[in-house]
Amino acid sequence: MTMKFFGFVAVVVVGILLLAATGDFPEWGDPHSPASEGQVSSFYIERTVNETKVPNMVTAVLADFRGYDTMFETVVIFIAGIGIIAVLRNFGDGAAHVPDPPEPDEGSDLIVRSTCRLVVPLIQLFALYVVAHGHHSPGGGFQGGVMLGASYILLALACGLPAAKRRMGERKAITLAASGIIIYAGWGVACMFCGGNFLDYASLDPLLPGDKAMARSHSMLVVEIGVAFTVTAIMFAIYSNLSTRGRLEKGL
Amino acid sequence: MEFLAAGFIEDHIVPKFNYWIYVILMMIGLYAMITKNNLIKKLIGMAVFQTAIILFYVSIGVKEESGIPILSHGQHHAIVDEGRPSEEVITKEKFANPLPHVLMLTAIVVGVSTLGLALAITQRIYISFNTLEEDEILDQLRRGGHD
Amino acid sequence: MIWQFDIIILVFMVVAAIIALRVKDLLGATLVFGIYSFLICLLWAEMGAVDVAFTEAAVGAGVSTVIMIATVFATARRSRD
Amino acid sequence: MLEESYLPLITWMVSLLAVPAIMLLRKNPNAREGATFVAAFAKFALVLAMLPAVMAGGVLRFSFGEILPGIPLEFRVDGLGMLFALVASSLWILTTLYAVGYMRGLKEHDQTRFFACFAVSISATIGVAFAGNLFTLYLFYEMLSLSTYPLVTHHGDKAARSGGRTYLSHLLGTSVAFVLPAMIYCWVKSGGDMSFTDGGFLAGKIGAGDGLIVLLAFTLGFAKSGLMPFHSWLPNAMVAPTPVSALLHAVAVVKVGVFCILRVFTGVFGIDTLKDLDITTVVTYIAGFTVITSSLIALTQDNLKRRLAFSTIGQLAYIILGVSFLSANGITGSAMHIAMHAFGKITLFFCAGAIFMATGKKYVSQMVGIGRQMPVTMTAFLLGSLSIIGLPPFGGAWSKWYLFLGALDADQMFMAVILVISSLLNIAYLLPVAVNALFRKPPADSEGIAISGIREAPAACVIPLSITAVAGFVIFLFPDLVFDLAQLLIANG
Amino acid sequence: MTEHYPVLILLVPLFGALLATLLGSERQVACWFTALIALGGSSILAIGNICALLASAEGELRYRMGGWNENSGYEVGIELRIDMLAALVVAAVVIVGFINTIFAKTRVTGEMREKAAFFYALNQLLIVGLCGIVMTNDAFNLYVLIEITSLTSYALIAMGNRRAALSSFNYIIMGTIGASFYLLGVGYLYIKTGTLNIDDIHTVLQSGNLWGDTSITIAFILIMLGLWTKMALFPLHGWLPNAYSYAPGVVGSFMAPLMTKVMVYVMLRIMLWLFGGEYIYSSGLVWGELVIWMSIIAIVAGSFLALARTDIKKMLTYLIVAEVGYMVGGAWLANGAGLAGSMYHILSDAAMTFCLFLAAAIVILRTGDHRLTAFNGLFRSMPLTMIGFTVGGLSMIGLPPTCGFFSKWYLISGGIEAGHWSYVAALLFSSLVNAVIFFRIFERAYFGNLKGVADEQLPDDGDCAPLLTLERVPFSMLIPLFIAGASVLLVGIYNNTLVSWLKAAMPPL
Repeated sequence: MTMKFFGFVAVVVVGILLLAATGDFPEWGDPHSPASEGQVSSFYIERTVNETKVPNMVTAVLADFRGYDTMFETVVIFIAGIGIIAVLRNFGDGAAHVPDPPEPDEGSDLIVRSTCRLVVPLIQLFALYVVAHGHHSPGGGFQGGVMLGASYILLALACGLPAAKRRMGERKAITLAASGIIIYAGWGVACMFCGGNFLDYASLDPLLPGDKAMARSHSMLVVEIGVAFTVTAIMFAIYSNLSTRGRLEKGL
Repeated sequence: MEFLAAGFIEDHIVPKFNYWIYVILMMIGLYAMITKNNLIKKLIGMAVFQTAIILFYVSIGVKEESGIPILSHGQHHAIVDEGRPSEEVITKEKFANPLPHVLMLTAIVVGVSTLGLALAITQRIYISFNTLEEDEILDQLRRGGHD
Repeated sequence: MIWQFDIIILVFMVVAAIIALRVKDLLGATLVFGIYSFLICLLWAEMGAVDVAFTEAAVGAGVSTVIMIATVFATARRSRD
Repeated sequence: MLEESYLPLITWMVSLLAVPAIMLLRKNPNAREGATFVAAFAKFALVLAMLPAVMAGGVLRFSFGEILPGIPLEFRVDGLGMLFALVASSLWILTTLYAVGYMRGLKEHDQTRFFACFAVSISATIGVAFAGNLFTLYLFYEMLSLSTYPLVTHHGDKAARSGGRTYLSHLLGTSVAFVLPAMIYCWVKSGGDMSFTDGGFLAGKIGAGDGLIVLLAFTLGFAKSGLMPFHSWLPNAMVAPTPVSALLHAVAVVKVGVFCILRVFTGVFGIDTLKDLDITTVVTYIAGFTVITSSLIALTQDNLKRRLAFSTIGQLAYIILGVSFLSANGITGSAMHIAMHAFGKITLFFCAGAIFMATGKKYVSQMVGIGRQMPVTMTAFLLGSLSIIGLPPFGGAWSKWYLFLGALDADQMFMAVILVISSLLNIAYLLPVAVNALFRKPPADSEGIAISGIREAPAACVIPLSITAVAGFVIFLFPDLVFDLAQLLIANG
Repeated sequence: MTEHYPVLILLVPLFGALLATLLGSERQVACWFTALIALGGSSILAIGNICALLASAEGELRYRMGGWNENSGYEVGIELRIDMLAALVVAAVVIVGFINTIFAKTRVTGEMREKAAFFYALNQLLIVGLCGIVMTNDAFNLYVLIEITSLTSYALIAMGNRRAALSSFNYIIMGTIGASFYLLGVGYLYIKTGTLNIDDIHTVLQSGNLWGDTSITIAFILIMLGLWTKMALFPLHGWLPNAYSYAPGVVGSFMAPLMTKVMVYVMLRIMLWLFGGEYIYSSGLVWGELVIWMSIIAIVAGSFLALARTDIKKMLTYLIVAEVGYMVGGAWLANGAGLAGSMYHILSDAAMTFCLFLAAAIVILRTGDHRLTAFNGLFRSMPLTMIGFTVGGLSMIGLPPTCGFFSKWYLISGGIEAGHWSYVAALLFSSLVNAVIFFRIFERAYFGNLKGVADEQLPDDGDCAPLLTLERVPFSMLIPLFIAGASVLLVGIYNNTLVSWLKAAMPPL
């Protein structure tokens, strides 16, 4: 009870503090607030397309201007994945390495299974489109990767975890996740070899078709693919561990 | 009357409404994190807490009469292919500020990673204590005689 | 941005958050939290943050709800608060 | 006058180098003690080697380089330091000889550890004697506290532990709580220079108010000097083996305490500054109080070593008293008393240990008539007592005389009276021991004392104590060396 | 090549971590070797980085990610900024990580068999995150990296026993609150200034003279609250002791020295470079006092709580709480000596905490007892380990020539200059309490009977007790301990050089 009371007091105090701050914020949606007027945001809006030839500013800023952030963001996901395995995974005397029995659980009933067999490929196709088309439309590595992962999760829900694991085993998942980051960071290192700074895609100009801006555009696609790899694998790994208390045997 | 009400709302409520709501949501989440006894509830509170901050950031990026921060095909074509200088094609009032969006993409991902890890640890706790209520766990530990 | 939508969705969000935290059944709470995520997703779209909305839809409403449900199934479903 | 030299470093290092040798030779006691002796003699020889230069008024300097901004870790050998180093290194030889006899006689355990810590502590003492600035002084002061802890608690029984606890808690506690902040305050005030210069590095940089606080912090903080109220570690440390008590209470530890205070008076503040600020009266009164009180307590003690301990407290208070007069004679007296008291008191402790070894007796009341069994020892005890009391023809007379003059110069009549009274008290608590032992029959019921026949302690113990006893007499005849070194201090300070 | 050092320091362990996961736990030794090579390499790079910095004229290195914008006045990309302070802290981080990896070899096989690969990966990723935090010059990037370190530490701690899982959960709650407050504060700054680069925020705040705004003040409060939660300043320290003491031994031994110190570094960075001394210390007059009092309370409370503990690691963790108080107080004293003191204390405290935790880990491992009774008679049975522990302990007490003495020296002189006698008194008090704590232990170790060995069974003359036969500790554990102990002394002896470098890095107050 006292805990509740102190919690309430603390919350009220902080709340008043924050509400006090809202007083001198610029109005919501004010186009002339420093954040919107600021050189940085105007630079992004006006110059992005010249610098990178990418119409979707968010993708450009995400994958190029703040690509360093995004790399670590991918690392965060990776950490979450291997962290969950490290914490929860329970290798019952090496049971992880023995091949799973053919059909320990057959998942749900026939209709669901066949429907999902029908749907999953479409989802994956659309996910790939999202990854590839992130330059011109909403989407990109994360969204696409999550959708790819979700397709495997759907498979696991409908046809049972083993069915999904046959397509995306644990080992494979970890490898995929790691290779995703390797693609991302490796691409950045490649830029260093071509004489630029880390992640300076423009310096890859000689290797890629088109001018510097196009080099940036292409590189963004590469790193988005890397992100997609990691996200796909980790999302499924997270689900498969959490749904089985880390035993990876019988799912939901 | 409605017009008056509408006008009143538009003039006095709207400009700060998002900021108020984000504070409220944040406090809801914080209160849950501090005082809830069930671990899953704590985590839901945590998620609410984080989305509140995301709401704040996205609200920064909004501009009246602005669209999504993606060039239309025409604009893109005009600049890239016809090589017209971007300043005359793009009026920056027409585009929402992309930076907060980018930041929030990162924040969302961080949030889900934290949530996943926390859920895994919750399951660890459940496996060893067979309950999710904090007080019961502490009771078990006291009886277990840990200091 | 249309401020009417904005206000309505925000109010709903607050309501959803409170419900999610008050429901005793954890599965119910998780589902309400899913609804909350969808509301946010709508809100982002309404504010012109399409990428954020997309991500929220996939990550927040999709994956995090699923893993929460998975956890609830793997652990206890009832909660005392 | 300031000349760079490696001699101070080597002198300091000698006994440290002895430590690994002692460790390695732990299987072979003779070789081990041999190493100790070699180190002891080498150290004494090196100190003597430096003597002429210092007597000529020079200062030998060695610097390890700057440790803190503006503060090098450096040795400076001047008159006061040389005086102290002479006393310490010469007495170390005798103490080692005595210790060998004592430890073997009683078949003590862990002798290797004992001699190793012994060597470290003597090297720390030399470090204090040669310290060129306040930081170096503090460094070796702490080093000494730590290295003597294993010696004090050598027996490892309950009493030893509690004694050791009191020892460390007093010495470390006071030094951290008082000396450290005072030292840093000086550093801040003096703008980063802390080397003991003539006339003190704080001269003209500090006011009366904070000056008084800093002075008190130093005087009480260097609790090794046994000044009340932080004296209680000294009697409690008596649980140590007697050679340790001898070294602690006659030579190393307590003398380091008073030496530090002398340094503070002369090197940190400078006598003239103190005169201008006129803040030493408090110290004078604390010291005077300590002199009287400790003597009175000593009267009541039946355990010989405890009685000697309280006598030590009183004698140290003399030294602080003398310097607090701020008069040339007073300071000379203090400096000389360091040496004189050292010889006298070490004799007494050696005797106490010898008695304990020969008869196993600790209490004064048991020692009636013991002189017939151990005439040499008790004679030495008598001489030592006379020297401590300050009766001619013994060294103590000189220093007490100068202290008395110092009190008169500072026209502190009251303190002069106190000096006289306390000398009388010294007579009261020291002389009876020797007299009863020598000139009275042992009571019939006293077991353990041979009525007839002589059973002295082993020669290794008797020789050193006779030497020190005679030395007390010799110094009376030839006090020039001590006197001149003390005069150097006046000349510079 | 030299200009790439900063980013390489990060990338080498990053790839090392990925390689470790790819190798998998079956090839444990290979994983260990990978971690060793990676962290060793980045240690060398970090030292090279210091040299490069000493060579450079303007005393700081900047590295722009993606090569954006060398010309115009504002940063659109993310840049790294390394001054001497940052370079030193980075070096400390990677070197501690490297040494701890040597230490970990034998323990990992014992504590986490199938998960070795993940341990080594997370271990290196934590180092990556810490280095990134120290070097980045972008407020939001700082948040991402803080989250990286937090996530890795949650996972690493939860790898321990069941208590560990629970304390890790509490850590998640507190850590998320802290990080989110920081993120919110950055948001406030962004809404007022429109940029995220730390230096640019500072210039905008100055040019626009935004100091007065409530939102800036509240942003400052929020950021400080967040960081204090992460660094466990006293009232917000609840999560730390359990988390660090129940974590697996190898984890605690390098998380305890690094995490809180790096957070203190971040606080200094925000205070001096983002807001700037003129703001902190002018408007801070009122609540600068407040913070110093908070730190005093932290020091006193931490010392007392440590005194009350019978569990070795718990005691050490509460000592960390007190040490955090030292640094926060020193940072708010508003004078050069205090700042230098708290900067220097970051390094020295890292050294001595590392030394103590390594020794404690060895003792607990060998005696199988996690209470202070474990130390009984260890000077006889494990002299080498006890030498290491003694050095660390003396440094905690603050005896020369260990580094603890010198950091106390600078902090106290700062307190004296600022006239904060209460702070000085708190420092002295805590060193007295530490003296009690550690000499209690030394006494046990010096006199106490060995577990199960009565006095008479011991060789009567300890001289003949062969020194090393009793000490059955693998060298892969003793060597790290000795390196740590040596570093305690070296950091102390070279304090003059270090402090002069740090003073050079300090912005004018």
